[in-house]
Amino acid sequence: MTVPAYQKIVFYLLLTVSSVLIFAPAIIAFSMSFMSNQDIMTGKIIPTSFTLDNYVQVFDRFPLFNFLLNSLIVSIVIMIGQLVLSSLAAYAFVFLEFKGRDILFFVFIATMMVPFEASIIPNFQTIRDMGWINTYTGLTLPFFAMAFGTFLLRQSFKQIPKELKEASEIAGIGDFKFYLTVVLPMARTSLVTLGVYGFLTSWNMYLWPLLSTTDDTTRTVQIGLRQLQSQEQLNEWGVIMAGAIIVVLPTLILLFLGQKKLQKGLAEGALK
Amino acid sequence: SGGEDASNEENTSNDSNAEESEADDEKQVVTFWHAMGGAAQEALNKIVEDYNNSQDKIQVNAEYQGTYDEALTKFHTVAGTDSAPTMIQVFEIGTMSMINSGHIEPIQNYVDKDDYDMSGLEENIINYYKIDDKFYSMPFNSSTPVMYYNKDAFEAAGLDPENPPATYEEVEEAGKAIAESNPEMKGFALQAYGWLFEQLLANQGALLMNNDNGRSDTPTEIGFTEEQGKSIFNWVQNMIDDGTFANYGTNGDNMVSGFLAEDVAMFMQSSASARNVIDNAPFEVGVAFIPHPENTEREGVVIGGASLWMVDGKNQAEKDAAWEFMKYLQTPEVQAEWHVGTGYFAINPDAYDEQVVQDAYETMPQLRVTVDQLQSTTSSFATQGAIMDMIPEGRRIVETALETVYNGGGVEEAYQTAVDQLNQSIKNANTARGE
Amino acid sequence: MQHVEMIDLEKSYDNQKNVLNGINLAIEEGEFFVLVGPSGSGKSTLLRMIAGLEDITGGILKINDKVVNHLRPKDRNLSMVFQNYALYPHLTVEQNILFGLHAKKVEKKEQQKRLIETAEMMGLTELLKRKPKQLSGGQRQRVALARSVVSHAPLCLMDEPLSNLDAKLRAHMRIEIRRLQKKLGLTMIYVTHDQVEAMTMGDRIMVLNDGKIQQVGDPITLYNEPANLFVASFIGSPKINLGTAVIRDHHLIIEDSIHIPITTSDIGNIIQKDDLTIGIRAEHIFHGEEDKKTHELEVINVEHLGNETLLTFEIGKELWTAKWLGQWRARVGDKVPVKISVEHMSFFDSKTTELIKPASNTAKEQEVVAI
Amino acid sequence: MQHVEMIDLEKSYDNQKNVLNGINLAIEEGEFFVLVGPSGSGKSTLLRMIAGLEDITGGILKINDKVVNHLRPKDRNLSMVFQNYALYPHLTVEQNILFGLHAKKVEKKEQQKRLIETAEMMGLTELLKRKPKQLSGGQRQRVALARSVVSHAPLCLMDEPLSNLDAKLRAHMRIEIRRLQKKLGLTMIYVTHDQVEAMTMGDRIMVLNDGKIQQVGDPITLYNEPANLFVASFIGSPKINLGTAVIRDHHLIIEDSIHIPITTSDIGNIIQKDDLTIGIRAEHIFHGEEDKKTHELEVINVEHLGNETLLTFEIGKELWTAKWLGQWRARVGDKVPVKISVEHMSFFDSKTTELIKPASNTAKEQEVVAI
Amino acid sequence: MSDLLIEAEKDYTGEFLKAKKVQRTKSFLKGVLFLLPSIILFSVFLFYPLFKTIYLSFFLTDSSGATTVFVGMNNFKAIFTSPLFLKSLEVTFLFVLYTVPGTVIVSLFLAVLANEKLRGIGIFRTIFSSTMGISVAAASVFWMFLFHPTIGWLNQILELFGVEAIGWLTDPDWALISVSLSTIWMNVGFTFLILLGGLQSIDSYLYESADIDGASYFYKLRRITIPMLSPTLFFVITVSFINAFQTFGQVDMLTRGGPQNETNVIVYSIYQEAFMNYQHGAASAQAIILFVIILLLTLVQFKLGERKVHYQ
Ligand SMILES: Nc1ncnc2c1ncn2[C@@H]1O[C@H](COP(=O)(O)OP(=O)(O)OP(=O)(O)O)[C@@H](O)[C@H]1O
Ligand SMILES: Nc1ncnc2c1ncn2[C@@H]1O[C@H](COP(=O)(O)OP(=O)(O)OP(=O)(O)O)[C@@H](O)[C@H]1O
Ligand SMILES: O=P(O)(O)OC[C@H](O)CO
Ligand SMILES: [Mg+2]
Ligand SMILES: [Mg+2]
Repeated sequence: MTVPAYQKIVFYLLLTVSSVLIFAPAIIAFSMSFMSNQDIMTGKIIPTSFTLDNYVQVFDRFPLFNFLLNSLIVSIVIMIGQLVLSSLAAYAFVFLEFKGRDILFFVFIATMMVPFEASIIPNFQTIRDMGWINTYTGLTLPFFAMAFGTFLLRQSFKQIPKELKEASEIAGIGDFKFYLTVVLPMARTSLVTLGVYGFLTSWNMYLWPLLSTTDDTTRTVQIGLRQLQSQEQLNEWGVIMAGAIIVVLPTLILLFLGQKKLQKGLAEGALK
Repeated sequence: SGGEDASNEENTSNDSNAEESEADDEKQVVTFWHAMGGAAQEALNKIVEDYNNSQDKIQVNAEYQGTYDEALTKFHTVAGTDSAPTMIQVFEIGTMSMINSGHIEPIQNYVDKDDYDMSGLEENIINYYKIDDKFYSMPFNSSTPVMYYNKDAFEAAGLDPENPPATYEEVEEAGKAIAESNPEMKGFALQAYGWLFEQLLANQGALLMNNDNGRSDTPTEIGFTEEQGKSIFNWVQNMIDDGTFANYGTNGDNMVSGFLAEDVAMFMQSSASARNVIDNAPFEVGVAFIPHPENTEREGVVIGGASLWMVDGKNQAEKDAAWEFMKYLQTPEVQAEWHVGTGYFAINPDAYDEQVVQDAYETMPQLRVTVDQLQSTTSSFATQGAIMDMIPEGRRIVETALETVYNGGGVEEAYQTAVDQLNQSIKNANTARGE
Repeated sequence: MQHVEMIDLEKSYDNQKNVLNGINLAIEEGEFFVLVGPSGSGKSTLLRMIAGLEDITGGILKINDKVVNHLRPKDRNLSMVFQNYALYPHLTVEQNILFGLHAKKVEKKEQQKRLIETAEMMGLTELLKRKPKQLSGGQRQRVALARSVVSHAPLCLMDEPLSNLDAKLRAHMRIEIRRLQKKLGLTMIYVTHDQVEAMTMGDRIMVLNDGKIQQVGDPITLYNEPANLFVASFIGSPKINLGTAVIRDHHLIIEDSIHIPITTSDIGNIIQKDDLTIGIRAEHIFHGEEDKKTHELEVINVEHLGNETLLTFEIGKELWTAKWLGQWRARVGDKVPVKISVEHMSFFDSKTTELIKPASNTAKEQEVVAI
Repeated sequence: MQHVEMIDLEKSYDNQKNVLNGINLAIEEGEFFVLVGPSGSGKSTLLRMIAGLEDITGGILKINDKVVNHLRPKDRNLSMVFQNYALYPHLTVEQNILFGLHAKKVEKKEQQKRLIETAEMMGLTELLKRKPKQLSGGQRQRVALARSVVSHAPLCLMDEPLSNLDAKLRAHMRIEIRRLQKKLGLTMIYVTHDQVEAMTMGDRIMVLNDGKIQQVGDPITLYNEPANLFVASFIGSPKINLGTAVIRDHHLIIEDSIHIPITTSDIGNIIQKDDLTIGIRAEHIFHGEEDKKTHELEVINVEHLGNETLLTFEIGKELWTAKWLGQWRARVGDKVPVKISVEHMSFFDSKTTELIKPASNTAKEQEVVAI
Repeated sequence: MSDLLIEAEKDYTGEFLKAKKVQRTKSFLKGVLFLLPSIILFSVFLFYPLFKTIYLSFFLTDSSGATTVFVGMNNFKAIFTSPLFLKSLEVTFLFVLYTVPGTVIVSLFLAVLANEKLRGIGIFRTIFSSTMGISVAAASVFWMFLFHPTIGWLNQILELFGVEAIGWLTDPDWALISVSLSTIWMNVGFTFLILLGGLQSIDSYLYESADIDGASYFYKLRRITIPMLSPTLFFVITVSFINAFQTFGQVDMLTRGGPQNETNVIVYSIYQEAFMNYQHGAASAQAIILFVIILLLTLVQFKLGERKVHYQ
């Protein structure tokens, strides 16, 4: 099937304009991270000089590689935890019929509505009492159960034709096996999406890691970015932008690399 | 430039920090929580670093805990548990909250035990932190606001750059002159920042809270009169009417950028910014005392910034080690370095005699003004500063009121709302404490 | 192995009008039981109820004399071919086929043996590595069939399993399924709309209409002695020719246009003279050679099926079809001689639609044939 | 009024082996063109290429003398019934049917008129408010059909549109589709695996196997003169009886077991004496009454289809089927007299599988019939 | 015969009930088993804090968060008469009103664009989803700069066109819009990706069928894409909705609730009460009210939405 040329041009035009608009803030930040403070302060749009100073400074100010590694560990652990727990729960909500299911689902959804900022202090106390301050457990465990993920996977599982479950039931395939061998592979797209989402949101957390750690051993990279900003002094935009770029780069690279896989996953999702 | 210097120093310090923390089992570890971000963090790290290198008994670990607010909240949550640090930096308006927490040990105990002489500190600082004749915390980073102005712009407007305006009225006049000479430039900017309002009150001798700014008894309502309080609002209103006021809301960075971009000729800001502003300005920067209404005497400023608190419940050796470190921070050499590196005062006046400071004054004579303003402050309840646990909330009330005026709301209503809310907030705080 | 019994079974979706009504039925062990009925009559629904996929609204379902109304599908030990295949899109053909065996932890070797056997039988050997999306309609259907066949479950439910196959393959499959069923002694419940399948495969056929059983019986009985007009016209292709008739003065008058003289022996015990409907099969309207012709009818349509020719005539307001073996070169408008005799006619009560008297000749003919 | 032409059309999926190969074909305006072939032979693929849903790998496709290889489906002005129905699951039956008219902004009144008409014709009137999920298989198929019929597009592609309907409904639909096609003068390309549909509906039939055209012609020609063994065995149900044969001493010896004396007139221009395969249709193995019988064969299977009986015999290693009208009471093991004559046999070259000589009798019989 | 049947049935009713009960218990246990890990963690990290919050909302607290005086419903009374809280409510609703439709519409537009099978579409998809990889902290920094009154690009561009500079974050008329704008940008990446996934899983045969019917691009969009996308859309809307109610990061970084509380959404107000004013009681009361509001609205949304949503 082919699309006529004029239509193609319209699409490319729209795509390009949208891309520029979407990508501009990141590009601007990127170019600023190589500008001197003077250039930035005087509102230059095109830098007069190119400097790596900003990056050097960022790397000097905190143990960046350590932070990056911590972020990576925390994000991956949370991601896996969320995938397991959410898919189990979503399965129950879609394929198992039991009394109180709908109510329970609503309770799950309701948990999404508890503002995190409101529960942050009690949670901090819990972590403190368990002795999990400055541990990966403390950083990750509270995020394993995820109503959002359950909800997302529920929507996705609901798209799996009922007949497949029926065919499995007749073949004598138990729920757990069906979950493993049919539901998970068929919902691969959503799992990938949720995984990426979980990874990125964990990567991007800053209030909780700041609170649940007191020293640099398990701290994540977002805290570094926050430290770059002072409260009332003049912002060193170049340094801050360099920090932001460093913080953003791993996730963007992941996204760019994962895009192919993500796309493939998305495309295979269309195979129903 | 200055930034580069700092970064080079920081480079070496950080590396050795990592090495050391691994190889010091016998050393007494002191955990030091702070809220210094940006350049101040660099300077602080360097000092801690030097201290750790200077001796082999104590290892201080400086750990960033977010903003002043966040650090304090976090402390409240871990106070009394093993996770609590040995010492913590808390901003000045957190003083009452710390005392009330019950998890601190007054620094006075150590002063007495050690016979340590606190009298060498700046008078203002002593005034603020000595409560009921007792030091609860060790002053550390102190700042006051000053007025920055663009000397070049002054010149262009036919004003005397060496004789900056001292009163509200003079500021207004100067603003008009500047706006006239350069329609692109506004005269004055006042960041909507409660701290600045407090300082402007103090400068006209007004109290923020009653009961002598809370020094004789817990405050029950605000301490300034309608005339005193409103004078500030009216001043701003006048400049807005003249079209000489620049509104940057609550954002200090925007304001400084505006000043540097020559959008505004004068603004008030913490002395801690001095180095930064001077370094980055493409024109000559002047620093002046903050203004006061013509019909009042200049009373001076209240000390701002933060102090260091000893946390209770740690073993004595650890606390002693922390005390050693606190004392180290008071030494003239350290204070000199701190002063020059950040723009915070040297709380120990002896530091001003240090060579580094002298050198810095040589190149940046403006830095002196900040010290002069502090030292010429008249000692009174007003300049001693208010202590009350709801001041952080009070600041936000005032900020909203200021912004209302900036954005065209009436002074009358904005002021009245603020006063009502302040009084309500004081009442709430007292009820919450069960008083 | 399996004995399936239904007592007063009922089904309604969402409390709407019943889709199935008062189904009473017993299916014997090892029986090949065929379910036919018009589209929407409830065949799939019945199958799904037996499988345990639909709640039973009323009545009792027994398998092996055990009430299973509330037993879960997997505990009923049966296999099923779905009308829409229900293949796992993410699994290859091979994985699809082996899915159930895998779950039941059948030995690896046995799995492979059965896989090869079944794939061979279904002509899927070369497609084992494909995904369902890459298969043609008929290929998909064969995978669905293979999945059921491979399981060797003693009760087998199939919902139109051959509908997407061509005649040749279908003939082959018919034989294979029947052979397998016999060999393993499976009890089979088989939904089809294909007359040939129904007639040749089934030990018994049940005709369903509008959720009610019309008739259950062996294929030939259904054909020769349809219980009512519905069954008569549903079974047999081309459809049986029907006409309202009255008996007057020793004549049978059909649709006011065909008059046939009758004797008492012809009509036997028919007392009723009015409100009759007669049915005569297409193959019983013979070509009236020479003197044997009883009527001459005008051809209004001719269809050639290759080995047979269908001629359509207008009788009153009905269209009748005659089916003659061979290729006849008749043209529309031709008048052709035919032979219509009462012995081939079945009589129905027009009001109740019930059979009054089946055709008497079928039995005769059979006897002539035996050698 | 569409004229579809294909020149050397080819198709492969993902650069694999070609699914269609060198398709050269012209379909006339107003023609009812039927496509048959075994499962997986590429019928759906060809249809989808004509519709513009699959890229054309090679060759040229013309509609109305215009090359349309790259035209989008919506610009080809055609309608299609998909093998898997392709109903919109979120729309009701009514919305499904009207989807296309709506899209084309056909007048509301006209829409309603056509809707009522079509729903009536398809027996969907009572289901108009349902969603596809709530329909039975056959009902869904009818909706798919209705969607195509309602559009009145001049070129109509149907992929096994009646496969899920019962015989009665199917017969009805057959007539309705044919009637509509004639009335509107539609060009129809129709895929089916049903012999009756193919034979009765098509103006011409094309047999496809393994992506290659086997034969194109009118139904009777395909039946009587199949171009090769494939077509011979594909067309006609039951399947044609085949056997290898040699000519020796004025005898035709089939499968080493049946000897038939022959004269030169019988075999006409056949020079080849070896490597022959003969084919004889089931209906041409007659019951050998009295003296007319030529052979006696042992029955190894009997199938009753109601109005006809299928008898299976073993001839060498082949199984032959005879189809006799009526119900014959033969039992397995019986020896029955049959009449097999050379005039009904088609001769093929075993090696090339090509037809050498068609049966000579078919034509004769037709003449006998004409009155 | 029929009498016999009735008897038989009678016999079974009891058995059916028992079997049903056993089965129900079994399936209930199975359901719980699948949900157990989630339930445990939810209990510890969500329900317990929630109950604690409810408890706290009836008290005044000291700065460490310990309860001091029981005040009953006073906290609630106080906040409902407080113009500050009412303002927060208004701001929150406006924020939701700006960002949810904004995000969904922009993302949908991008997703539909990026769903075309064109050469190099992967690059565009990557770019469109890129904002998902940019943390709130980093994104806020980016936008803080763009909004910068003097050196920010937005004002510089305006200047180019001779338009007067806008106080993006300081002008009370603009601040919420600015924060919303940056929020939409931050959310677009993820929403886009989800919607694209939804689009891609629509069976191609539906489009094939519509193509043959001669449906135009927009007709297909309206009659097939959107309805078939409805489960995904429903999901995206619900989640955006809940997220919008809970936005914190960008407010904290960009405006700290100002100017004049114009961007002081409830969550930020809660943070302020707890972290800066040490009024845990008042903060808790606000949290409870926010919770109830979101709960009610989501309930309504589920009631209205799920009915319109089409599941396969
Ligand atoms: N997407 C695909 N990718 C690879 N192979 C395919 C794909 N679709 C079909 N095929 C293969 O192409 C061949 C022709 O398929 P097609 O669907 O045209 O068959 P068909 O003649 O319609 O068969 P049926 O009667 O079973 O529907 C088959 O062998 C099939 O497996
Ligand atoms: N989920 C459902 N909700 C409501 N009605 C339904 C549902 N499924 C089926 N029906 C209706 O129940 C009746 C019987 O459906 P069933 O699928 O059993 O028919 P069938 O005999 O299998 O027909 P076909 O030969 O067309 O497949 C039909 O009228 C159908 O419309
Ligand atoms: O930012 P600082 O350290 O100058 O402190 C200013 C105020 O005093 C803080 O309350
Ligand atoms: Mg069915
Ligand atoms: Mg096909």
